[in-house]
Amino acid sequence: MADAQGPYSPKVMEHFLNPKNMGEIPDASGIGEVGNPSCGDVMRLYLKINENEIIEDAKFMTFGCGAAIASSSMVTEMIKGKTIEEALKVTNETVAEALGGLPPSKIHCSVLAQQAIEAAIKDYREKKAKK
Amino acid sequence: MADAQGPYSPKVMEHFLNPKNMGEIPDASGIGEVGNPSCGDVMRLYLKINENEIIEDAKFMTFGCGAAIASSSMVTEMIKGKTIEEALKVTNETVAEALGGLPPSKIHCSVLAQQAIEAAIKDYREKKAKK
Amino acid sequence: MKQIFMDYANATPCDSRVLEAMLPYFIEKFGNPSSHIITKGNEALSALDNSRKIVADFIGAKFEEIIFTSGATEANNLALKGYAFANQHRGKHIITTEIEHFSITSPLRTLERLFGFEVTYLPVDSFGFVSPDELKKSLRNETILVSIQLANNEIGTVQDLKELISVVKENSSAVFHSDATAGCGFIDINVSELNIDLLTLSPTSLYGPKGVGALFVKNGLVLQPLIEGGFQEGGLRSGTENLPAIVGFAKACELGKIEMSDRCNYLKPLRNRLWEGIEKNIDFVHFTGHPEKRLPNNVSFWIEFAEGESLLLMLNYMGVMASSGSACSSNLRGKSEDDLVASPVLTAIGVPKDICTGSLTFSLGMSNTIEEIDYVLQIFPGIVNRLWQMSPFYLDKIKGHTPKLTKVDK
Amino acid sequence: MKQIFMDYANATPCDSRVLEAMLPYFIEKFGNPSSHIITKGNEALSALDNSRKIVADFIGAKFEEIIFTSGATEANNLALKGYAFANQHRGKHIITTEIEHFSITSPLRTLERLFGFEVTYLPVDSFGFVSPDELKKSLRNETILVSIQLANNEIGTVQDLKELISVVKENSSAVFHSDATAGCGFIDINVSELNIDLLTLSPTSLYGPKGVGALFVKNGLVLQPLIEGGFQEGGLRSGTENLPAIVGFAKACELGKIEMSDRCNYLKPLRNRLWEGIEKNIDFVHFTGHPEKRLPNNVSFWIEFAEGESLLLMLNYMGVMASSGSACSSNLRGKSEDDLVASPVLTAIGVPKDICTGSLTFSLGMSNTIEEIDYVLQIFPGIVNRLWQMSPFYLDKIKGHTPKLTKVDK
Ligand SMILES: Cc1ncc(COP(=O)(O)O)c(C=O)c1O
Ligand SMILES: Cc1ncc(COP(=O)(O)O)c(C=O)c1O
Repeated sequence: MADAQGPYSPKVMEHFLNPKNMGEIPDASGIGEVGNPSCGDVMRLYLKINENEIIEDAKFMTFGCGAAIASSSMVTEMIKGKTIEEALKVTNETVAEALGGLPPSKIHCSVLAQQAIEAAIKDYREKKAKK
Repeated sequence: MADAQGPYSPKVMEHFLNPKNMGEIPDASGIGEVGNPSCGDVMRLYLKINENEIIEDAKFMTFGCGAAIASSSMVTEMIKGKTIEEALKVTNETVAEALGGLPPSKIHCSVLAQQAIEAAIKDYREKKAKK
Repeated sequence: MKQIFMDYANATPCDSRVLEAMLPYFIEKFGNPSSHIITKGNEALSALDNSRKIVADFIGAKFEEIIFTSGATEANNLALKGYAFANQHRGKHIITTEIEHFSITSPLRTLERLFGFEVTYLPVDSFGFVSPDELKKSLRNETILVSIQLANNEIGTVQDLKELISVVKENSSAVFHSDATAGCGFIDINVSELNIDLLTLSPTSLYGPKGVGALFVKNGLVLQPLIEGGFQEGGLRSGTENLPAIVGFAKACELGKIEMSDRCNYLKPLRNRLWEGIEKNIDFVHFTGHPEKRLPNNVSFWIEFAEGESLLLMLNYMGVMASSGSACSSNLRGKSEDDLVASPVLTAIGVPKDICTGSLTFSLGMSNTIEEIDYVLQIFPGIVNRLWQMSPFYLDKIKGHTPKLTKVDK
Repeated sequence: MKQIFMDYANATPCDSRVLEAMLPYFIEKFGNPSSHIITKGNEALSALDNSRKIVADFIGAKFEEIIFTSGATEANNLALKGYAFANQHRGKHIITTEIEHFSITSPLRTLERLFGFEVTYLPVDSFGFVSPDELKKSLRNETILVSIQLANNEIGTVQDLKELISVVKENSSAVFHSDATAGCGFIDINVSELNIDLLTLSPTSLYGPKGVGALFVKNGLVLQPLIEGGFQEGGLRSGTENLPAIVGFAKACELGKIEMSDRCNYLKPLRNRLWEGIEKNIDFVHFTGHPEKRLPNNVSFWIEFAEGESLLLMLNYMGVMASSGSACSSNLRGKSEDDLVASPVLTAIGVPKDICTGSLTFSLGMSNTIEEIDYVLQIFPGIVNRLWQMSPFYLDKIKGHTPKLTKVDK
């Protein structure tokens, strides 16, 4: 059923219209880029991770729909200040929930957010291993 | 297309609401009864024919729809005063035309009228032959 | 002359409250529910959702179980062809009755003629009831669907659906559809109590608008859509939604739910007065349908020696509008005599086939009054008598018989 | 905030004169045309006949060649499935294009999947034109039907139907159907000049009501009805007629006929102003459809590095309503991601498939003004830029590239 606000919850609209942590981190510790081949959405997540494996900063660049942008914004907010172990526990459900729910056809956007964390942390670990 | 008056022309309605020559002729020279098995209409035509084979009087009894009753009324008017040869020239088209037209699905009612004339004249001729 | 409308089974005006609810959706709230990313579309989708909820509540269904269509005819076609096409691998036998509306029997004939289905048309008794025993006997392994109406719009008989459905459920895996078009304004329907699978709803008997209807499709049933395109109505019925009509339908359900018993209580005494008046004053009348288990607004009968269309024309001339199931009064817009089709309902309940019956149905509505009933009772005997006086059958019959007619006009 | 509606391709308000024409048919003139023996029914039939005549005149058809349906989607389904089912003995091959509306392609997919038909989907060039040569080559002995739209609602391109029809007529015995939904408010149609067999009409682009459409069926063609029952519409489409909507449709045709050129003359300069403004002020824009042979109210394009749904949401937030063919903006009511379907039109005209395109369509209507166009031109560059600033693709691309953007909000 439609919300009075449109297809999206007020929270989604808030994050879509005023996304948090949008942009690059030039010296990121890890970068994850994930995409949805069926609709072309791409989410790029930059993480700044300190020596205690705490995520000091997170930023995103996203090409995609309202839900994808809002999920990106939300996920950066959710993982900032967390350890990478904690961050890896953020699931698509918790992202969607934090956004006040997503339409069924847009659940994949929150999945993308979860995958972006995983990819960025994987990248961080690989980079670290190489050092 | 519908007439402003309903499915029937004003002439049909006139003859339906105030049929001419309705009733029996007890000493009819010929009686024709024809019917339409598909819808049950029955038209009974009574003719009073004089020695010059002129139809002096015509009456009808009809069970049927508005078109059947109007056709009955119209046909009695059309054949009164005519010779039987002239009456036999009355066709369903002339009856329908005199009524200002009939809906396509009701053309069979004017056919019934034509058949009733034929049947009544046949009956008259058979009765005469028997005498 | 005063116009007295007693053909509510075939046409109802919109309740003014229904029209009022619809009005904003023509000009102001004209959005397309599918474009609900934008404000106008979202406003439209909210109204659509809200309407669906109200119609679902009306019959105790779930929100997503209501599929809006363009009317009862489409809903019936979707139920029958849609279910048959999608489930033919399970069997190709369908059961219905001899007294269904053409919007049931015509699609079934097409399924038989073009798509290899077999259909059993159950006979009914003289009241129009389907026998649970006959129904049980006709069920086969290949029976996938049973369709039996809730109420008959012509003779008024209301089936005992609950019993018929349990016969089907206990003895087969067939699904049950009912055309509730003629009944849903008068009879409280609860789909879960009935345990029914498919149900056709129409706003007609609820003073709702034309151009809309609904099919209840129980969750989990698979149907092949008839009208495909833009994925509306869960993909079961595409095409931009007729939102003003849907909103009006919902309003009609909302009002109908509240006022149903009041409406029945108003209509029943009127109907009884008409029935009793005709019974008392006119000879050779045969009432049709069950006297108790019938629609509260329906008086139906046939009269010997008088043809239905003629009765209608004369009544109409006197300002009274009713309907008839006679062949002669059917489908006058047809291209030829072959297009005239007598109502099969009368034949099914045993009205002699060989005479073109003088069947009449008076279906009352909330605008009718006692005065109107009395006016009909005053003029009707004269009309009947006038036709009798023209009828060769009557002439033959009454030699020696004094008819009961008490009043004769002119 | 002012609401600026520029999605007239998907929803139009009723013209107030159309609504006015409809109003008497809800309550006062509520009769059923099939009951035309009685006064109320006859009044309804007269209105129905009169409406049919007006709609027939609108496209130069004969009275009896107009079949009213519940909308364009139903008319398209009736044309395709109805003709296919009734004529399959002559062959089971159908030709259409890659840029048809879902109400054409969905029923055709069903004919392929369930009923053994074969369908050729003709490609189009980068403007969206069907090639007469390709059409000719695709005709076979078994081809019974060709369906090609008049105009595309998304990219605005108007086909040269006359040429395409003569290719079909000269080289085959197939009949020709066209979905004129998106064009009939702007393009004068004459079915006998076109020599067309089946044509779908919709009141949408004519400021007519929802819930009604029409199929022109040339005299002599045989169709299997989809919705069967009470023999309405010459047996081709049963169900009590939606008379208020039909009367409104006719009124919309009547007004459309008179005002069509004025409307086009009003809309074209607005459209050009919007087009030119976007062209001048925004980089990475690719206009779609043919620049000349297009609907007078349509501006369509796609923008690199910005996704359609996001564009729509931001525009809507700023009070401007448009539409997009992007997958992400489609069918948001679907049950899962799989229900999101990108418009096949963009792929057909060669828009790269691997990026989720930022397609947008502005479709203008008679309520739009120069001021509204200018407001859109004022806010749109900023919106685009905002999305670009979020896009990783844009980031990668612009290293070293200075975009043409002239204005940026905040
Ligand atoms: C029992 C029944 N079913 C279906 C219908 C068809 O309704 P509609 O013509 O509104 O589609 C009718 C119409 O009178 C009816 O009486
Ligand atoms: C070209 C075209 N054909 C058909 C349709 C279907 O129209 P409706 O949804 O009114 O049935 C549309 C709707 O946008 C269309 O644009």
